[in-house]
Amino acid sequence: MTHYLFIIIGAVLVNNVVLVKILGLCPFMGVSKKLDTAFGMGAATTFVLTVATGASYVIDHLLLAPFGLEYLRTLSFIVTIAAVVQLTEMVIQKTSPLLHQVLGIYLPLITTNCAVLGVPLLNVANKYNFLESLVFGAASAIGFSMVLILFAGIRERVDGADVPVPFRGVAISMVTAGLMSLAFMGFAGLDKYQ
Amino acid sequence: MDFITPPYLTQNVSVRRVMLQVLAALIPGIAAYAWLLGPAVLMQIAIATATALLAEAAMLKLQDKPLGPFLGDGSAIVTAWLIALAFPPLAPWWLIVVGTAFAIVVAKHLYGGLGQNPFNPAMIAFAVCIVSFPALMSQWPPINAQANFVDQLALVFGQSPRLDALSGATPLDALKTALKLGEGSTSVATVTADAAVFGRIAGHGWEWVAAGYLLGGIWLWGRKVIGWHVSMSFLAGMTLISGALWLWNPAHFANPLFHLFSGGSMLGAFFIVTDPVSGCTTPRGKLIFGFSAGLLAYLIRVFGGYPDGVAFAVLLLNLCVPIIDLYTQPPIFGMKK
Amino acid sequence: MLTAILIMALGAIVLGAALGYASIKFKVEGNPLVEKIEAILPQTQCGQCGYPGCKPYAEAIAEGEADINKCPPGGMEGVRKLADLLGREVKPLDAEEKPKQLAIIDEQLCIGCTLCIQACPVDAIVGAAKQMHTVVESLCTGCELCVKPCPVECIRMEPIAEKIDNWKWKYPVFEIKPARRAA
Amino acid sequence: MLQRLFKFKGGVKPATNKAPSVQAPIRIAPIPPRLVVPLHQSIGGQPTPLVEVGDRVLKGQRIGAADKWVSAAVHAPTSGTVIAVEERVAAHPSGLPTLSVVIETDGQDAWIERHSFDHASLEPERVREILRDSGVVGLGGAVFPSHVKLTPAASVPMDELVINGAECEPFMTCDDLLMRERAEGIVRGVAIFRDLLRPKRVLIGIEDNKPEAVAAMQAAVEALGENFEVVAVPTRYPAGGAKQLIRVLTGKEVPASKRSPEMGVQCFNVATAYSAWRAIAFGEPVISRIVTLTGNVEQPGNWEILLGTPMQEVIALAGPKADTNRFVMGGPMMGFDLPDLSAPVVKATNCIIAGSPALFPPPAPEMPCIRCGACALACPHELQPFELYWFSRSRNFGKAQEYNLFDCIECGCCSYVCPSHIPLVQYFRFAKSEIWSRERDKNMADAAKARFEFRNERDEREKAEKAERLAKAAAAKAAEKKPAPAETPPAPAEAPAPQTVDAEAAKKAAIAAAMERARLQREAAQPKNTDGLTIAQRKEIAEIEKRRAPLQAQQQTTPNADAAQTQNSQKDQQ
Repeated sequence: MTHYLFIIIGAVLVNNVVLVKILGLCPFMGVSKKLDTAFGMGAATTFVLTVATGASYVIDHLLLAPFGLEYLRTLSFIVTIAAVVQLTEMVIQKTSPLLHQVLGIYLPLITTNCAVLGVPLLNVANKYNFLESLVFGAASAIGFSMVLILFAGIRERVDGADVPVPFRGVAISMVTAGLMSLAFMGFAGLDKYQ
Repeated sequence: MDFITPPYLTQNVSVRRVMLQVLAALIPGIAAYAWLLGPAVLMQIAIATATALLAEAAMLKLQDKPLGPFLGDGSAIVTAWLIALAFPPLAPWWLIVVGTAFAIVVAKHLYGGLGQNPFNPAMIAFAVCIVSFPALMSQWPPINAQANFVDQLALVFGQSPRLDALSGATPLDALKTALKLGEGSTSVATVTADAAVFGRIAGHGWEWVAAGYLLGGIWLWGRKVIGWHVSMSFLAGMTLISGALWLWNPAHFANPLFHLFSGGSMLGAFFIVTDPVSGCTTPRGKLIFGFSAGLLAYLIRVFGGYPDGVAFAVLLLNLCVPIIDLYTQPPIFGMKK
Repeated sequence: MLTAILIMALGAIVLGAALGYASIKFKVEGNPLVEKIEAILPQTQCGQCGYPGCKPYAEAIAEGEADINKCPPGGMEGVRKLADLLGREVKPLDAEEKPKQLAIIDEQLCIGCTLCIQACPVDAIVGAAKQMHTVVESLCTGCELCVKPCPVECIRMEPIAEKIDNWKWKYPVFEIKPARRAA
Repeated sequence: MLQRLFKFKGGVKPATNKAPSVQAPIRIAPIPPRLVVPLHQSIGGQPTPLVEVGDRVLKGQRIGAADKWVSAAVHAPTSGTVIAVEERVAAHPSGLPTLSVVIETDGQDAWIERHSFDHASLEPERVREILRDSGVVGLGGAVFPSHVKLTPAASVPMDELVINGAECEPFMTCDDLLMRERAEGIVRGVAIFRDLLRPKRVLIGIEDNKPEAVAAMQAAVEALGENFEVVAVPTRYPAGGAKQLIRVLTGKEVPASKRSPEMGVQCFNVATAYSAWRAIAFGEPVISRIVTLTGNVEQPGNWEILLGTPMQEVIALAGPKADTNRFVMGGPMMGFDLPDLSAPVVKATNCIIAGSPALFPPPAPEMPCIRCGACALACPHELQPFELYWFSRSRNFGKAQEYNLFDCIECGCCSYVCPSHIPLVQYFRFAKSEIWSRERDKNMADAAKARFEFRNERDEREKAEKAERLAKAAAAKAAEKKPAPAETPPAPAEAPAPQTVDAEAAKKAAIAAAMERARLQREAAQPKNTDGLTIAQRKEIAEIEKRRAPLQAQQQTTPNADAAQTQNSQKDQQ
């Protein structure tokens, strides 16, 4: 049990995909202007990432490994993820047009969200089993959503600040992201304590 | 006729007065610090203050803002003093200059200056420096050796070999290292038995500095400059988790009193988490903010990789402030259940 | 090599089939976006955007054909709202921003030709042939469409005067920060 | 009887400065040579003028009739001659003009015939009508028509009637003096309100810094044998806000989204009760009010002043000192600078304060907000003013509304305590009026859209009908033409002439008929488009028609110069 706990703490806080691993910056900067969109994007990514880790584990172990085709891993993962994203997009468009509108171009962007490819590859590198992979994928996604939402909250507030003109917009957001990353360094070592 | 918008009457209060009271409340702690650990801290305060005012003036100039009211409001000086108190007193002069300048320029003025920074500037300075210069930020003067002022000045400004003179660590760090090296064979009791280092409660000398901060904090609270919510919940959070672990395994975890009076606990509780700009503003939000900060500070200082956790805990909670505030809005008049 | 090709082909077929099924099952009709865009537009129907009315412009925006900064009556405020809704970048307005206006017919000059009545998209001009026409102030949207058709140039646009009913409290301007940098 | 008091959160305690103006009794101001009576003196519709230039008016004569239910009549404050009905500068922070009746007084002060009523024998509806036509409005400063507030909610029983004599604004003492000197009239007025609303209890709340007023009211209540409770409430601004006083006396909190009768409580100012009694018992409409003149003046005090008296004459009564640099209407917390001293005293004028740099020092420069939360602690409506400020300042009005901007009563407590000296109330007023303006624009846009769509539909329909008509005409023509050759062969020589005449006549008739039909259609269609219009808009159109009538007549008598063009335009119109 503690093993899984450490995987979760590690993925959510200590090795946060965005702030420590610096993966998935594109939606992190793009969809964090408003809290509502951040919630939607977080939910969509969590779903996609969890499904993608599961699907890629299955593909890796049942399809690629038995035939010694590990060299096709990146390619097949990308294809799988793209399909999962497409499916998610269609479902969201049907069930929640508003969310679809809000997520707009960012939903297909999940396809190229490096976090979504990165996490399954990390799973393979860490030699996680199926359950561990799922936990790691979900925890990474929760970590992503969490910082996305916190970031959106701060951005909404900074939006009203008298930021010097050259730093308005993306520039100050980058600074904020950097300072967030600095704060997250405080977690360093927490997953190593035995 | 001057243009006045109603109300025509106002209370005689100002930002400047608030900041000056905060500075006054820091004095007992600083006095104890300088008395017990040498006067170098005064030097550091001077360096930090000068840097802060210069950086503030430069940033105001760049943005065409008037210098007078903003330099006079005292907020930059408060930041500077907190940085000086959080840094090791014998850190080289340039370290504190870098930290203070970063705090004022990046953490404060890039966000529009006074009142608009989402992060606590002093804690940003601390975090930046401890991440960038971990060795320098962990060298504290040996507690017993009362170095004279000239020696300390030489350390702050000179090139004298640092490591020989400064092998010390804070009691907090010393305990952590001892426990780690002991691999379970040592217990808290045996490590802290050395009263020369660990004093009666939480480190010889350090406990008096912390008591000074406590005194200043209570005075601030009495003057209604700070509320009780954040400070008390911060201390409560720290007490609760340290108490629980201490009761569970007293050999491995120090008692709550040790944690409350060591490191940046007291400074943090009364002068850092109470920063209104980067903190929560709703009553419930303040409780959550303080409690979580206390909890996190303990977790990071005991389980994490840094000697103290207050700075990171405060920064992490700063991140959460907009969300906490959003979900803890108090009910308004006529909308209560 | 062959297995690799086969397996990839198999994957492609399975995923393709799933996507194909989903595209039929979750098909979405219409575009709810148009209504939202139209709600932001000022409904002056002035055609200054190059489209024959607010709705066609809204449709064009939703389709991605038109830019969001083509609506002068909506002003920068409108551009900002559209940018917010659509997640696009705010652009400066593609025209000069004017205060809200009102058409006024000079009753001495009007010859009663009814051309302006036909031009008015919101029936805000009353009058009949050979009789002098007048603008119903509270219905006029200030679209300027009636100005050009008038053969005797008796219609002029005037900014709406400030009255106690529409008077607004001003932004407090006596901040110590200089206002000129406000973007 | 011991009354349990409740508390409201927040509030401030500024120095009251009431002592100077309570030394002298209420004095009657002289009749000025000219009165400027604005028609719009209450919340609601603007009354329509009933007099024209040159009319002689008597004291108490109605000069403006209530426009609709939420509106109140306006009366001539004294006898004289109407010399103008025009736009005059109003007692409003904007300094903009409003439609006013200017009366040259004749000094006779001759009353119009007055009728007293016995409200107990009248239908409640009739009593409310009398109050409306007597111009009785809330004299605490909000000037909401009182008769509207005197209708109990259908479903909620009326528990308490709260009478507001708190007068929490510093400097102001007009209600204090009124209660000291005319307590009996107030109590009788309260009795009228009581009879209309039938509450279980009547509570008269007076701040405890006015012991004389409390004693006087208590004595009056006892003398008249009423069972009203006179309660001294703790002095804390804004205890005199209607919602705060209701809270203190009954424990009920009326949110911004509800009206107080829905919670079984209603609140009136003491001066309103007094004026209602004068209206019912003596037939005297509201033509004067008590105004506190105080601040930087030689002779502070309270005066009964005719409505419409220009401010400069009012101020002269008190004698402003030399260093006076401003005149504030209302109290120092919620009042505003009078933009122009020719503005008249109106029903909302409860106090005029002469200000000097010593009395109201210019504010310290505005510093950024440090989110200290002092404003949130002071806010009697428990809002988060610093958040409202943050969003109002950056013009993020949607967010400001999410933080309940419209629950703000603009009491000024937040600005009073702000260590950064931010004019918070000003920001909130700015945000509120921007939001209102946007709402107006939005409503206009919606109306414009509806009218545009209607017009398009009509155009389509007319086009379709025209096409149909043309098709029919063509078919008819074809039908006509076909049999014609069959019949005419015997007389090919003479036939063509009459036939062409016939055809031409038929064509003309067809065109005339079509035009007639089109006209009918137009007439049928046009009124529909005026259906959705407000009364005001219809009135506007009617006025335009009226203005056009003489011109039209003129046009009809003079021979039309350009018949061809008219014809063309008429065709175009179809």
